[in-house]
Amino acid sequence: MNPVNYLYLAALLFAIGATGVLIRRNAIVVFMCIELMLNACNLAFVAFSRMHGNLDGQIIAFFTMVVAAAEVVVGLAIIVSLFRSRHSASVDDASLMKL
Amino acid sequence: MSFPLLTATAALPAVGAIATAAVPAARRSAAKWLALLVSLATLALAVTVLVRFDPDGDRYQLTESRAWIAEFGVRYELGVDGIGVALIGLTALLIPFIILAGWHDADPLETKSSRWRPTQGFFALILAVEAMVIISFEATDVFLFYIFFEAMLIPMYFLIGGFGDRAHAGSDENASAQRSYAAVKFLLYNLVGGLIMLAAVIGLYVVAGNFSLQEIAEARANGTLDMATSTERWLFLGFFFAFAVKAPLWPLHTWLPNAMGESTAPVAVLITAVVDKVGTFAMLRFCLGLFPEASKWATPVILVLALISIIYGALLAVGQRDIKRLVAYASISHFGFIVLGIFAMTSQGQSGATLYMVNHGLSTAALMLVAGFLISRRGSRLIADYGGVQKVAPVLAGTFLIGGLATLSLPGLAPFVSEFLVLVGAFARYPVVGIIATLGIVLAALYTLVLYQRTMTGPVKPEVSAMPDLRVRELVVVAPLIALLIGLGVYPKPLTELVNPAVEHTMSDVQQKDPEPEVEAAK
Amino acid sequence: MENLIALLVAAPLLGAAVLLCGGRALDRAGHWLGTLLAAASFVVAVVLFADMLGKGAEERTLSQHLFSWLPVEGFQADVAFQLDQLSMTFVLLISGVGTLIHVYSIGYMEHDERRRRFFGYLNLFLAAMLLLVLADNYLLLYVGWEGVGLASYLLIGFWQHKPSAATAAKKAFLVNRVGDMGLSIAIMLMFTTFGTFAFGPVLEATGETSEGKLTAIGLMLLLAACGKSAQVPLQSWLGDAMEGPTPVSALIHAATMVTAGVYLIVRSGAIFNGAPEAQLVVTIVGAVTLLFGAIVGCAKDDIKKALAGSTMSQIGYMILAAGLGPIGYVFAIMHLVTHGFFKAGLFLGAGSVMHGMNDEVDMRKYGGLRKYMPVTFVTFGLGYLAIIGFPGLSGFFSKDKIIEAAFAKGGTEGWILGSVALLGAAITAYYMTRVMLLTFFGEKRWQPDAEGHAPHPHESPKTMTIPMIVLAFGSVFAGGFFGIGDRFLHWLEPVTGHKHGHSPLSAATVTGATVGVLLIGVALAYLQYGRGPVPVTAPRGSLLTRAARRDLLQDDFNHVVLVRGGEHLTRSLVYVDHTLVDGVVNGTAATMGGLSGRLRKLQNGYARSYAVSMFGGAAVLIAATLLMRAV
Amino acid sequence: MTQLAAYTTSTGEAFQFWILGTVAVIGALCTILMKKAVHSALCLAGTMIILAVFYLANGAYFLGVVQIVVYTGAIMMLFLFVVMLVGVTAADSLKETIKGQRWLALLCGLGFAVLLFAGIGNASVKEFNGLGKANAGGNVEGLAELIFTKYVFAFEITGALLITATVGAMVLTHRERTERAKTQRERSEERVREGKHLPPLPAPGVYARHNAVDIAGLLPDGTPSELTVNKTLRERGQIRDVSSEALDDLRALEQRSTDRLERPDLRATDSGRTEEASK
Repeated sequence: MNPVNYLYLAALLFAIGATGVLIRRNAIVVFMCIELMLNACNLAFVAFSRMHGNLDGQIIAFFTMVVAAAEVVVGLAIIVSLFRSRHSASVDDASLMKL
Repeated sequence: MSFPLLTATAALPAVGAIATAAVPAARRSAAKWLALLVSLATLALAVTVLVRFDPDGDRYQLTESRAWIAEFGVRYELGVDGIGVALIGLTALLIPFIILAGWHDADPLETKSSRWRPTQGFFALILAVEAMVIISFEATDVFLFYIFFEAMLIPMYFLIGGFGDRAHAGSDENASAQRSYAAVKFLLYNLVGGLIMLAAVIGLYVVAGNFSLQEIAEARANGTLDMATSTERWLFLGFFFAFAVKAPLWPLHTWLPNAMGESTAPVAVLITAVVDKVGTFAMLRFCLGLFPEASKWATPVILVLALISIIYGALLAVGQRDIKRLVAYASISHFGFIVLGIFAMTSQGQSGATLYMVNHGLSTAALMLVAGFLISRRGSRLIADYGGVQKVAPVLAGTFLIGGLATLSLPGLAPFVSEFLVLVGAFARYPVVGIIATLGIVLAALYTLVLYQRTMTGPVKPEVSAMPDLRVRELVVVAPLIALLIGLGVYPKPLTELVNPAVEHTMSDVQQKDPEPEVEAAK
Repeated sequence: MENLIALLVAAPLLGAAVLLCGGRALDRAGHWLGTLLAAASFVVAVVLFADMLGKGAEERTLSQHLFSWLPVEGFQADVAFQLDQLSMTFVLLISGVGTLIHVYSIGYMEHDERRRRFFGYLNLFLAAMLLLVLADNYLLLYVGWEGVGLASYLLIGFWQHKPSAATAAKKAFLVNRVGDMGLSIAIMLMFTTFGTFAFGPVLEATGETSEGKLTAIGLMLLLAACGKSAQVPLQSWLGDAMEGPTPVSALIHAATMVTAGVYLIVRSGAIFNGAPEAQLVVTIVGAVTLLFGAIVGCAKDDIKKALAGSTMSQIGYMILAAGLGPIGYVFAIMHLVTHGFFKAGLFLGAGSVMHGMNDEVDMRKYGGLRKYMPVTFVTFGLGYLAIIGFPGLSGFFSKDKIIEAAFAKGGTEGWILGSVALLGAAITAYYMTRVMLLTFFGEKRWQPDAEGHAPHPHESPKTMTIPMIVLAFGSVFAGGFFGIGDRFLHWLEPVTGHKHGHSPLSAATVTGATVGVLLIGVALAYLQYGRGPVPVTAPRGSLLTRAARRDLLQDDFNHVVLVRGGEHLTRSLVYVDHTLVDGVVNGTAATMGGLSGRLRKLQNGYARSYAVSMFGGAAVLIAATLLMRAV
Repeated sequence: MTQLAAYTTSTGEAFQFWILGTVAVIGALCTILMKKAVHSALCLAGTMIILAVFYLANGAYFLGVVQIVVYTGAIMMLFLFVVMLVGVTAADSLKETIKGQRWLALLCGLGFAVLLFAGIGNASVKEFNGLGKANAGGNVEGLAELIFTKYVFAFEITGALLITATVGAMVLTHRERTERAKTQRERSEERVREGKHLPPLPAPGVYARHNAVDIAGLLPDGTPSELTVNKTLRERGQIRDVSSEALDDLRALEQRSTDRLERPDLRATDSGRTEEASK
């Protein structure tokens, strides 16, 4: 098997995650889908690291994880506070952008 | 470098506009006087330009040139030829009259508390328009011209939309709806024209590599800049479209009657006598100067459009019920003559067109301002609401008649000279066009005299029976205009001498020679 | 001497400027100032005339160059005057008759509060008319041409409070503008053909161009002449122009302005000589008008309109003569001058009658006035005898020559034109006798008007009668003075040229025939109006009479075709402008509005929806990048 | 230990890839398709663990462990915690409310996948160097060396980022009580003013056989009243309806008493009468 298949897998996971972001209304699930996309990227980075024979890809994946952790913390906090004020975790309820 | 006279002429009203706008809300009359003084000072500068300009000297004089946006080859280049000088003079001359005529037009209504400063705004906007118009006449850099050609729309938009004519037939709400319709229509028409021109300006830069009118014209003349025929034609059309909207040429004219009808009489004069002149001026300077071949290519179509404008505008003027709209359609007819003169490509036609721009400014100003005085007395724009004014206000009627006679190009008044030159110029090259255009003079008599008859003669209507005659301020506005109309009609030589060399340059731009008279050609 | 020429124009122009711009302060003396300046112009004219008489025939042309008016590349228009015998004749007539009518107006307009302005307009007219005949080029002539049109407009509409007067003034100006169009096209044609439009060079160079060009120029000049001189088909304004004060009708619409067309044709003789077809058209126009005017004159009950028909007809004679070429030019001008005397006299007489009759114009309400107004009766009577061509009086000499010349044209044309001219003479005799009989003879037929004011016919004041007497003298003796010994012919010949035609009929035969038809016309009128009482209300009349009362239906034609048609055209164009031209733009705007309304729905405010667009956009960008790399 | 050779992998790794890869994709699909957020979270956790295995297989030992410990262990727990806090809402419904959104989303997702596949297929990724050399001194040591030398600046910044995130989360979720708590009297007055529901909410299970919190109280006519159940439970749909059971019980009781009192069967007579009528 060619290790390039990892990249295909990463691409597939990324696309699934993206679709999930678009079709789910529960903000928490949307967040999970974002995590899925980040993980797909990480997989790609790790595969690239193996491809190039150096560890830079892994470093980037590591940073991604850190950033993802920070993002999850803030994001979930936002969801919680939104839920508190609106009693809903649906992304469609936050449609103030509409005229 | 010597004193930048041209910059000063344009900058003075601009500074004046800011100063006028900054006058405190309570000191309304101070703003008026300030605006008047600034406009008079600008007139003095314009006269200086006129004196310093040597008709037989270089083509562009009093030139100024500074780097501006070096990355795109945009320069701050000013220079005037005879045509520009004449039109700067016209602009600087008319603005004081416009300010004086509109002295009370922007006084806040007593019933409404004014949170803003309409009076200051009104006069500041007029000065701003003056500054932009003057710099448009001076710019020899295409990009510089374009910027002010477009920027002019902003103050004009507010002048039309913000300071409507208080005389109207319908309710307040209806009037303000009509007014904003007119203002938006004005803006959109000119904006569309301007955007198409912008594309052409960019195209010109791509082709020529800089924006300098002189450099491009020179390069075209000595063959270093070769433009593909189709490119030249597209660029020409882009420029011409914008100018035809501004001018306005049929069928792009419908914004003018709305704009002139809804705005106050002085603003209407500003539109038709000053701002629109930039369009015809630019046709002469940019269309013919930059794209001589394409101009010749487009001539047949443009002449037909001009003819339609002449006849159509006059016929529609006959059918109008509103005094100001009538004048607007008459102006459309006159702009047809100007375009006809420009594209007849004869010296007589182009000299005539240039004189026509000046004379039309004066005659329309006279007619429209007197009409404005009339309308302000009765509070209605409808012709049918008047009758017998001659009996109660003979001086008003007399000046109105002279304005009307100037509009119908009576010999002895200035517009005749230019109209006849245009007709001769057109006839020399295209006899049929000349003859059809001559029909316009009959129609002009028709709409003018019908207007005069219906408003001024006949039994005195009860509503006008107490109408006061012209006041001193109004006489001060009208009398010099009439004096100029007669003076330039009897002795137009100074003006023609100013314009002739410039016209010769334009003629050589398009590499056209006047058709020889038959008899001399035979010899 | 030639520096005096400008003074001719300047004096009345100054008067006009002062009187029109000056305020009420001039109200009391204004009319005297106006008259004085008109007289000054006449005095200058006489001085110049005397000077001219002292020179040989070839040196009599004077010219004065004032300034270069309109110098444009290849186009030179100067303000310059040329005074030759032809202009001199006109100058004397204009300033002379003009001065007399100024004097007359002092009395006639005595009770009008706007008399100062009236005199200003009269002075303006004199200036413009003198400019017209003194100009040394067609463009300056055009200035005078329109100037007299303006003065005519102002004077016809002088009583502006009357809607009929205002309408008549507008109509006069408009119809004249149609003619002016012809003049301006003629000037343009001259410019493209000869490169100039000054009389001298143009008239000298006529031989160097084609006959077609000359015919075109000639026809355009004829159109101009038709407008100004009220010739068919542009004659309709003259009858209405009688709305103006009577001195105006006398001066402008009888003696001077309406004859400008004749001047134009005679002045452009060289052009017409080279264009026989144009000449033919000129004679046809003249002949048709002379009958047209005469027929209209027979049917009108309004004294001034009857005289207006007569004017039209008489100018028809002049145009006919001018169209005959060198054989007729001199006689056209001669008739013009004599006509100037007797028609002005007749109009002033009519004005005097109206003055005494509370401004009543209907001849059927006159009758027997000779007892009340003896001076008016005598002067009017002399004018009457002159116009019908009573042997020995002015009209006889000039009209007779024209009829003779018409026959001398030769061929069928000559016979037709001559017969028409003779017929016209008969009708002239008929309608003028009718006017005379209705006004001064028979029973008195006036009645109190609705308010009970019965007219008290009385003789007019001295200021009015004196000019009438002077003009009556002219009507009696001018013809003889000019005609006997061909004095006028020798005077004008150097300018217009002259050729003796070979008439198929001898001069005596023509004279005999003229006198014969004259007697027939007078007799017919006497049979109809002289023997029995005249009904105060006009009988219904025959079809022709009714048509003639309505100016032979020409006005109705104009009304239906031009006015109504024009109204429909403008109204539909206003509609088209609003719906079509504006509609396309507004429609585009509405479409754009609708489209953006639809597009706005895409902006539904849901973050997910925007995310789809972002994601889709990113996909498209990546696809584009890939494709670019693949290509 | 995996070979980590170029071009191709060992059969073992291939086997592992195909099995676990399939599972991972199914997990990802379940994440976005499961109706309840808890199920989604669990599926995601599964996918992440499989990814951790793949990291290990690719020679990223440190990351693999971190993935399990930090990601699956901590972050996913955080998710579950929030799911518990927030509860279940109508947002969980998979029914689409925006017209065309689902199709567009699917189209975009599919298109994007195709694009990425095409991109990867086009890229020259045939050559795999393997991490043998890089991991020679130990994976963790190698990473540490890079982090503290080449990426030290970025690393420091992540520290700042984490602190900021922590503070941010606290700021966002912390709610300072700025106003005085309402007294009982004020609350009752408020209720009266609103006029919607004057008395306190009814307790669950009243008139019912059960009195558990998830069972709606019954109204006198035997129908359940949703008011009696906690809002969160209501939204999650976790209400047990006992009304039919209660009615059945009632009927059974009546039957029994009928049997005991030997009354004629009401229902039977009723039906008998109708049968007669229809004959």
